[in-house]
Amino acid sequence: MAEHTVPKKIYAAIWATLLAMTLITTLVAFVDLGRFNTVVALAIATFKASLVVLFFMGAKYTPRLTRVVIICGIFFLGLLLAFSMVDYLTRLWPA
Amino acid sequence: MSAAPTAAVHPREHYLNVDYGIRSWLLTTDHKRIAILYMISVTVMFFIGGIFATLIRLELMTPAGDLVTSDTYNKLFTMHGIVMVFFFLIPSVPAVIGNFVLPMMVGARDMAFPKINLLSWYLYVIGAGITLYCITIGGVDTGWTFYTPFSTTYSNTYVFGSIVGILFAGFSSIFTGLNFIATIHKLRAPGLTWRRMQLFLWSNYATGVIMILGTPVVAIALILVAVERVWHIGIFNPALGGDPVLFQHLFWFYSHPAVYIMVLPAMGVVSELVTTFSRKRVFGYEFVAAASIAIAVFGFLVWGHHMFVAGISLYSALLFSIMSYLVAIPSAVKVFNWTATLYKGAISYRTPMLYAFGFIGLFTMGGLTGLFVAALGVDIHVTDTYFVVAHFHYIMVGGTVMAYLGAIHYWWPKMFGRMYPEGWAKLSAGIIFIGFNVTFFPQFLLGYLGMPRRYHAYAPEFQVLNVMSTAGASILAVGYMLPLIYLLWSLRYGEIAPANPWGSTGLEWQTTSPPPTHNFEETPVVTEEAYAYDKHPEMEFVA
Amino acid sequence: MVDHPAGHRLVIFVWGAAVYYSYGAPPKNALRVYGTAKQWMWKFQHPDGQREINELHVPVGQDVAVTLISQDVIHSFFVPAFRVKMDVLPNRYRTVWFRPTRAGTYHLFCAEYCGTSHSGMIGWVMVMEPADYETWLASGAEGSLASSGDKLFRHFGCISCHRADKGARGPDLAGLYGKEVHLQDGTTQIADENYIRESILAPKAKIVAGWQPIMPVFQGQVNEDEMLELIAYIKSLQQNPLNVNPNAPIPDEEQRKRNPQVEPQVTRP
Amino acid sequence: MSHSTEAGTVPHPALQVPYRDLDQQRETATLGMFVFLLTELMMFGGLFCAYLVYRTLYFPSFQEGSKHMDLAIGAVNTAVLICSSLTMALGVQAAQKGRSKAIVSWMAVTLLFGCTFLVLKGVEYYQHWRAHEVPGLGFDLASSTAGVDIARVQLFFVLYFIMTGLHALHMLIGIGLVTWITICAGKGRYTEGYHNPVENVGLYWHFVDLVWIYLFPLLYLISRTRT
Repeated sequence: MAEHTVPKKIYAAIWATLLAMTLITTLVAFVDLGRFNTVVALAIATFKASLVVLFFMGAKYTPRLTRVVIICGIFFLGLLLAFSMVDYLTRLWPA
Repeated sequence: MSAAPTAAVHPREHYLNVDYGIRSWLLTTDHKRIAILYMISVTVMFFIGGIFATLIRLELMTPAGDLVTSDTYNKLFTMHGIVMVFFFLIPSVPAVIGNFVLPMMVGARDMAFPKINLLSWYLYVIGAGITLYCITIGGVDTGWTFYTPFSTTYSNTYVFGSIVGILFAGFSSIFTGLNFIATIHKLRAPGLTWRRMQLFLWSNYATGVIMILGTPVVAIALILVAVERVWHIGIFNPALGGDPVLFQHLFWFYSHPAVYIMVLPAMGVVSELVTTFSRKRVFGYEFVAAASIAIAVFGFLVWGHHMFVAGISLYSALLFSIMSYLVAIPSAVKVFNWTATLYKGAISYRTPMLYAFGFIGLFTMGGLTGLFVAALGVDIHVTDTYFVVAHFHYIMVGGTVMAYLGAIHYWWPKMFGRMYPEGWAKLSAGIIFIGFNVTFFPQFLLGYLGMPRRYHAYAPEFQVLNVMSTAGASILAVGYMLPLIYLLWSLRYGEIAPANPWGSTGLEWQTTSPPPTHNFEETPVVTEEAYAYDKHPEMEFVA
Repeated sequence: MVDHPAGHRLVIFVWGAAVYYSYGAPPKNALRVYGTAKQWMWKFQHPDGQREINELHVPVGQDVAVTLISQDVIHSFFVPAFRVKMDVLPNRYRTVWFRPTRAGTYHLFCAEYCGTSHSGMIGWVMVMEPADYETWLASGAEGSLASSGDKLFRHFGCISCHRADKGARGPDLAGLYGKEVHLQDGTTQIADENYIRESILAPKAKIVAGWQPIMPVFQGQVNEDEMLELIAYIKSLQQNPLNVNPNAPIPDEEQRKRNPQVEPQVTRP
Repeated sequence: MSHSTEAGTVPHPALQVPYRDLDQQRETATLGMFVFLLTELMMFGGLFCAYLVYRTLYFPSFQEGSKHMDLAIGAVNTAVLICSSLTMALGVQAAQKGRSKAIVSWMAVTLLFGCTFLVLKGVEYYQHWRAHEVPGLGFDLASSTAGVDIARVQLFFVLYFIMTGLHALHMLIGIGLVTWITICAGKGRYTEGYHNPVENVGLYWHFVDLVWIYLFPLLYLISRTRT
């Protein structure tokens, strides 16, 4: 079959990393980094998410087209967030 | 359904007479039958929306609100908006023409997901049913835009029901888009590379992308409004610190790309009509194809131009305004290329071509007035007035509806194997063109003079232009009734159509009319670019 | 560059942006008028007390800045003759300004759909010669905005905490309007109408550095007209600092809780 | 609400009408699934946009709201979902090898994890209800820390219940789908050649886990250090 079957070891490794990451992000939340808390939490979440997408959802092995679909999703979601925030962040700027 | 044409030209079996009975229609997975089901339901909704429009125009003949109460009037324009936008303009060209023609243009036997295609029609019918039920038992008066806090707290009409109906139509639209993208990507005939695809496929591909990316955001926005109505607690409630402008951001993030869902397929139709009826290759194929994709992408950058006076910050208004000028460029590219295609073409003035001319003229006026409202300074004055109403009616009625009628006439022989009566068709096209302009051009003037939108009673000095607009509306109504009559008439008495009456190089014309259930006897192989009329002098008019 | 189609668009964009830029910044010395929009009428209050419904008297040739808020849904202040339009929001003040150049009466429309009598929510802007405007001003005044604001300031018990002497439990409000306020989380903010309104309705959200978050919440107890009067009073404290007897009674938290919250009474199907 | 091409009653190989061969059908089904997940991403995206806007405007109140979250259940739930993703991935792998028995057992474990997640979620909601933290059902919190306004904390809870509620709804749909393919696998419907319904349900499940991976830090972990 055309599919690429991933060895079980990799799945187990990904699983372990994800659990470890969950533990880390929970512990880091108790360390006061000021504004950076959010950045760190989101960075860890994005790393975990990319692990799930690449390995568990198999985006790493699917044809290029599905990767374009994923990137499109991220781009347009980012667009919605960014352009809405442009409005809210610049409301208090003096005219 | 229609009696099988018994003339000698069609002895064999095709998708209409292969099976009879209600079950063969209601449980079909044949994209052509689903397209016909969509055509019937979309036409019904068009005339329901038209009734509301007629009542609105009748009310506006006099400055005082004397035909209906203001509550009824508010429901009329709301339901006119909801029915026309969600139940006619968005599904019309993609779901009717696209469903029928797209698989044939791609050279496939059917859509990628036939069962989901039928599910899409059922979702549309359920959505339409729920919305019509809400209309009959009381209607909804929030405007088709559902702005909060009026829609969440102060309106006491059937907002929840209408939202559920629209959500169903939204899912139907998502599944249509899903089918388009999967079909165009995966089911192209051998030899049909992206550069050889007809432009109708490019524009419907871009439409599918917008449907997929935009519809879910308005779905969640309307769900949030419904939640706030039911539990009286929600994220748009100013008392909790909620911001009504946030709803407008989420709503317009979809609703501006939605206007491109409405106009892009119509542009695809016009590309087909212009090339077929001027017997020429399209001018600048790559640019017109890329313009479709550019419209889909840029369409998501500009939604703030609906909110220039709504309370967004100065700097985001500047950003949305400059972006709105960017998004106008691909549309201009398309219009320039159409006119360049016409140049030195062997133009024949058949009805579909008349509608294509109508589209190019009126869509251009709509597009240029779009540049007016994109300018921040002008928009302060003209937004929420009849200038904006005229602007979007020029694009939606002058553009999409004209192209839809052109497409219906153009592919009518392919769908039913019958020709429409040319004389009547030209007459109704003329009536529609005149009626449209008499209806909506005065509204530009009204808007500039300062008549606000959605007004039940207006200042007396606006009456003359309003009476003109109502007169135009009655002409337009007559213009829209004619095709309904003579097209139904043509189903039984129309002249039998040959396989390729227009001598078009389109792949969908290379099979019989009406086509067999699996479209092509054997899967076609594409060997040359689209619209290669210079290579086919032997293909000329038959009809 | 300019003859290129994109160049034309750039020119139109810049021209439009310039107009929008000045639209967004009312001049400092403009004549201030306060207004509340509520379902289906406009209510205007002039600083020295005149109250008008669906009518707005302004002098010709002078900048007029109208600060507006809505008591229910979104409305929109639209005067076609002045080419000006601005949505009126329920959760914050927005100021629109214009300079009428010719005397006369001009249409005032509501341009954002707001319910049953959206088309009835109309009025007139009366632009008068300066002389007529002065006589009109003198006729209608019952008591300046600030004076009725003063009465409210005592009625709601603000005076018990916000006092000039050192025993006060709230920051001194004299000279607050327009000043930069240093908040507890280190940020600074200019005390404009929106800041004062938020500090009354949601006081604990922004606490001035060095003060305790003990101010009771007034959300639902101060309506928009009273809010405008309170703000006018606080602005009037620039000139005369607070004169008050220090032993006024201090209403505590429970007394605040007893009076019922005002909720919008709306029937639903 | 199944949206992948389910195995029709067409005799094996389950080749659908428009396709030349099973490979083309499988690729198209996977593409269709990813595009559908794109719509789910944009729907949750609308909620994340509202969350991002209000969190920026009212950060202290959101911080206060986040303190009322039960971190233990949240972390355990995250771990439960990650384990369910692992078992789902192994189930899909078993389907690729055509081993029906293995599919059924892995999917059963996945169902177990899924139900555990929902039970824990229910417990959490019950705790919030007892603590009067559910907006609309007797919401009554008090706080005297500077910068925290109770109405805006209520707004945080409204967003919390809408986001986790919509996620839980998608979990329910996921559990329904997994049950359905477990039954079909039990009947030996899936072979090495034809198993894309299993893959598609797997993709859907991983997506729902993905959403929770972002919900957990955003709702539960807003810097818990400030006293």
